[in-house]
Amino acid sequence: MRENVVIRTVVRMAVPFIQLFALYVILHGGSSAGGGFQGGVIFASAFILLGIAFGIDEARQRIQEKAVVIASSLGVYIFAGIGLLCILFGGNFLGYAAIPLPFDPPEVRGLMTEAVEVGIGITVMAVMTSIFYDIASKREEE
Amino acid sequence: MAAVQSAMPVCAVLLPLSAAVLILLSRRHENVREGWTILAAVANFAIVLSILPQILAGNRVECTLIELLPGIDVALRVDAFGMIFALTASGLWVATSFYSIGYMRTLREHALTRYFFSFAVAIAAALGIAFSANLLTMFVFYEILTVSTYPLVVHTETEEARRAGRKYFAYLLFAGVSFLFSVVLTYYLTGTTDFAPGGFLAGTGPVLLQQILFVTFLIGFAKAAWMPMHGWLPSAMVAPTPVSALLHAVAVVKAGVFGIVRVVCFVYGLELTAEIGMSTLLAAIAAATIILGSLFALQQDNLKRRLAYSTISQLSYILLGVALLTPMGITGAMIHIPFHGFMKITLFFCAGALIATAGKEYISDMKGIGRQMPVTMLMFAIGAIGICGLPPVCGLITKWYLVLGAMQAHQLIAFLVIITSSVLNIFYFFPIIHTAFFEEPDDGEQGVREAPLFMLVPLVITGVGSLLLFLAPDLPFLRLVELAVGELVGVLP
Amino acid sequence: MKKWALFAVIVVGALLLWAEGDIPPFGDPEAPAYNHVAPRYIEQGAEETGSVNLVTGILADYRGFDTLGETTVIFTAGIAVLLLLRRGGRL
Amino acid sequence: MISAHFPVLVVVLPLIAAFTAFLAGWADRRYCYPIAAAAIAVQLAISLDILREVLAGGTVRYFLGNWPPPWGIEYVIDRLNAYVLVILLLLSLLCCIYSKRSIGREIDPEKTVGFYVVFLLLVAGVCGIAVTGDIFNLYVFLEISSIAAYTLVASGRRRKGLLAGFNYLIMGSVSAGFILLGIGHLYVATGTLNMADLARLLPALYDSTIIHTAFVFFIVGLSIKTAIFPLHIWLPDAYTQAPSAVSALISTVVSKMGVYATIRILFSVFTVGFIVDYLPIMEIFAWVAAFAIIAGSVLAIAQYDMKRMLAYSSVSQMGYIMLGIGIANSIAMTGGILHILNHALMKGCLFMVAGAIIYQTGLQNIDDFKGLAERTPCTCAIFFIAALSMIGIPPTVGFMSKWYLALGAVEAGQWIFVAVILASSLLNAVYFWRVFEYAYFRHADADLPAREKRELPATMLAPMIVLAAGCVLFFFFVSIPLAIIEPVVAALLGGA
Amino acid sequence: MIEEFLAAVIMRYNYYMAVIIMLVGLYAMIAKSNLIKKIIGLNIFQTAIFLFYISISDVEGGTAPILVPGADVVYVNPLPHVLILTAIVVAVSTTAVALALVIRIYESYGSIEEDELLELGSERP
Repeated sequence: MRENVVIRTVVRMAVPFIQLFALYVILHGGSSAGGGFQGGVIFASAFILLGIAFGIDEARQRIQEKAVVIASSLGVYIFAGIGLLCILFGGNFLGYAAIPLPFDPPEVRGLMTEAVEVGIGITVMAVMTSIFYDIASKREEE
Repeated sequence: MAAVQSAMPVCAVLLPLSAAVLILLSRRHENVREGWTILAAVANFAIVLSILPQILAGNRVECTLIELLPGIDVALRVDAFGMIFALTASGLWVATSFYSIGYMRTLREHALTRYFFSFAVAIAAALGIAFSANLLTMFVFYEILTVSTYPLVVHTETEEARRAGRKYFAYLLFAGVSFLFSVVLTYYLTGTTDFAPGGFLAGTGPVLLQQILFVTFLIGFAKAAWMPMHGWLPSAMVAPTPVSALLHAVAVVKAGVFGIVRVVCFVYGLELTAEIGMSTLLAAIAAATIILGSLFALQQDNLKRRLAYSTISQLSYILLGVALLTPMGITGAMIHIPFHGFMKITLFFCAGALIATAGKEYISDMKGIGRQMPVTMLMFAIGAIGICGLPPVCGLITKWYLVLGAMQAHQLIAFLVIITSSVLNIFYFFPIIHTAFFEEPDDGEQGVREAPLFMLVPLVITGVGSLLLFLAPDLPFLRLVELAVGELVGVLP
Repeated sequence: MKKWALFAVIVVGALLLWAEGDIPPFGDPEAPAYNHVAPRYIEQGAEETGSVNLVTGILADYRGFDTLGETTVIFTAGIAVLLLLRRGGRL
Repeated sequence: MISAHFPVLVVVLPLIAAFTAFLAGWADRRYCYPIAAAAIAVQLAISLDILREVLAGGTVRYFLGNWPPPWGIEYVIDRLNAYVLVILLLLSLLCCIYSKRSIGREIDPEKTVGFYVVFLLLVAGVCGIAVTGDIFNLYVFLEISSIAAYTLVASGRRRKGLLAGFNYLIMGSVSAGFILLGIGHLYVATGTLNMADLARLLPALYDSTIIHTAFVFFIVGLSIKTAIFPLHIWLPDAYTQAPSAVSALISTVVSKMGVYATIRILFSVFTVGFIVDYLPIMEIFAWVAAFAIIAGSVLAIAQYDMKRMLAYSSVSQMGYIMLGIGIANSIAMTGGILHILNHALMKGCLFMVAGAIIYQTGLQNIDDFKGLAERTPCTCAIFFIAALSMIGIPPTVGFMSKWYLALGAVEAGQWIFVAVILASSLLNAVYFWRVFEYAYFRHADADLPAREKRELPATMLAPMIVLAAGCVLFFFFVSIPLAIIEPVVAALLGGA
Repeated sequence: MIEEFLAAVIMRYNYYMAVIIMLVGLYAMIAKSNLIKKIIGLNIFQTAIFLFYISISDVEGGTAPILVPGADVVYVNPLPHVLILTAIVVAVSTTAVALALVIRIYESYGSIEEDELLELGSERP
């Protein structure tokens, strides 16, 4: 791809806003339209946009494998970890109310819902990015 | 009649099995391996003998292993009838073990570990059949017998052997399926499969179903080689001769006949068999097989094949005896199991000796062989005379009882069949003796000597045994038969 | 293949068209789907789960385990693509 | 008490192990195998405890998130679940152990990590299906295991595996779509997703076409997953082209899970009242199954590739299970459900044997098996036992299935089914005996160069021996599974 | 009679639309030889199922199930939304795996037409 300054500049400017919006969507899942899946995909779209603008192979090199591995595991860890935490505090799996926080049960539940959404968001973001780059990057013939 | 609990029947079945394992483990040392075979054979015979006094005293020896299904145990029970078969099989196994070693070593056969392994398993299965207390246990051992004898049939690994093996397996597996169906149906009708003298099937299910069941049972016992389910037996003669001798003249085919007798006497009961008209069917099949088997035997030039058809014919004596449904007939049938075993194994041993030492398989090649191998051919003559039913060999006793039975039942046709068949037997056996002793050998056929002692001694023993059984038939077989028939007759009308 | 496809489509189509006749009309407030489990979600959902967005509330709380499964599906897909496509590297 | 949470832990544990294996594998790919094996072993222990508890105290229920059904998701473990769960995990563990060395030749080394992660996810998926009491939850876990299965099938080095995986994926997705539609229709009609709740609500709606449609969608969808005869087309390629450990895994674990789901949907959601009394569905089912038994066996006879032959044999064996369920009297169903265990033992063992032969000699075509028994005596002996079991010759478990199915068919007066069951064992004998004859009673062609022969590693041999021993032992101790199965059957049929 | 029938159809037009789209997808999935087109068919099929689910949730005059405090409004059924969110994720995942497979197939066979692939067989050229 020929370098196109306009595109690259616009992308560079847009990416932080997309990421911010993604965070908003993730974190506001409980109180308005949104949630971890939606936010995670939006977040991934920022990386995908970077890839399209700067060349996929180049962008791929920048996204470290380590980060993808850790992020995708981290998200599900958060989710499952919260579930197990509930067991630890005497509830059933994912019975958020059991977690002893100084709030009313519904508030605890709401809070935990947000936490879970963050976990979902991280995994979705990492996996979507990873899938996109795996599929899109040109690989040498076998 | 008391039932004695004892582990001995289980030992009798497990001993050959453990011998099989030991054979497998010592596959690298042939003397050790064959030592196990002989040891197991002798020990096994001893175990069976140790049960004998109990049986002769009129008791039953029982042993229940585990409950397999509701109402069905894997259970062993030794009664007089089972004892007859077990005694025959385990006794002749001793002779055959020695003979096998001589025969296989003379011919330098391969894969002997597999051979002795399968042989031991087959004997275990035969004993299991003899001691089975119910149909399911019998079926289990039946299938084991089928599977374990297959490697013996295909032993030579030639294309012919494989074809024979396929035929063998196809027949017997089909029969096994039919047997299984019969067991299932019996269980469905009665909720049990335990053998009982006088049967337990009476009064259950419509007559048509019982008739169908009888036919599927008969097909299930294709091991009895009744026509037209006999096709596997002549082909199976490609097996090494000891296999033909013990398995296809004693263990396998007798297991089939044994099964039919068991079913007629201990599942249906004589009364029911007569009532649903199945004794006529059985008698017809048996009569046809006796005559046709003899006629087929006449046409064979291959000695083993002639013996095979002779076996087919002789087995149906037993079926005919049972079909007569009279005490004498059944006595003749049961006594024929050991007697025919002794005589036919002698004949096969002789045929094997001819193959192993003289390399002769065809009767037309055997001119004058009796002068070179006098002992072998003498024993052959004894066996042949016995099969024909002439004195002084034990075959006469069978014929005697069968004829008496036929008269008891007022069955002139059965009587005629037995007489005709005896004549046919003479026709197909005496030419062999004539060829062997009285024809001049072809040129350049000198230097054939007697078989090695490993083969000669067993065949002399079985041959002389056939003579002795004529002189003292109640030691112990006739006594056992009397017990068994007494058990059955006690419930006869 | 085309014939088979057409056959399958016709069978499935006929089945569905036949079935949809009994489905409650579009937007029917009397439909069972709206009246058995859903009312509790709508009436008490916000109170019980602390999420004003009922979808999120159900997603992450009432049926949170489905969502864990769902996340796992995504994760599985990620690993699957990685397993199938990536060559070299440490994974 | 932690044991109260076992129902959920049995599913969550492999999930967490999968994530952990992924992380650990990034550090060193040798960590993956022990993590996977340990996780599945612990799961097996947990499932045994669950089984014990279910046998002692009846059905175990677990409310996820403390939400009572039908609002939340509920786990319901009765004897059937526990029984299936133990079988699934046992086979998974054995396949996992077996895979340690067997995948070495079939999968690129750098793919080991992904392989074990996906393996664990598959196990998590099937466990989820086995314990859940919520149909949508069942769908989600079905998808986890399916996606994992597609991937594993395509993970080998053979390029045909890719196509097999793709076709499996397309068929699997259609099936999942149908199941999803079935769930949707049930939801439209009742407004609930909980199985017990559905079973309670459905009888009033039997006349509704929605229910009928939902039923058809479920049956077709599950039949594709289970590979019931005319819908089996994805199966032979998938089983043949997958790496051996995966063949063993999906032929036992994944297919059993499909069978379980079918039983669950038929008997616990629609219940006997619908499938036997209201519509004569089960009769049709039985006929289809009978056809599958024969067709699968006949097709198996026509194969020359060992794994392909086993694959068609699976089609036929699934028919056994379905026939038992289709005849729908207690004896036949006992046979069908018993065959879930038996088939898992036999077919797992046979696929492992096929893999071991490939590992040792590189041979896969039955024509090349001449004289194989001399080169691989152990493998062939194990094959012999498992094959006898498939034919149904005692003393092996295959006989027990045949016995119960035949007895059940006799009791139902369905003589044709009796004939089918008995005939199929003859057909089985034809194709297994061919292998046996080649391996034992033919000599290798003399002009072939002596191929390299490898020793079979203990990690491959041990699972095979365990399964073969199981084939024999469960003949004698068939009362153990029967003690579990008989109440299951009574409960499933009790709704009538 | 016809009017009733038409009314019945029109009252459920959403479901019939979903069915039609579903059939399009199903047909493409089975009949098309190109693997990518099969995947597209799969997606159409799945989307139709989503449509089916989403229309279950609708209630006359209903609004999105995000509570508006104090207002007296009818909310649509949130449960199908949740379910379909899951189903969408599953569909995306399936598509990703399918695409990955197609890429690998193209690499090793050089084609993505099913009939050609079947001819090419298993051995690498």
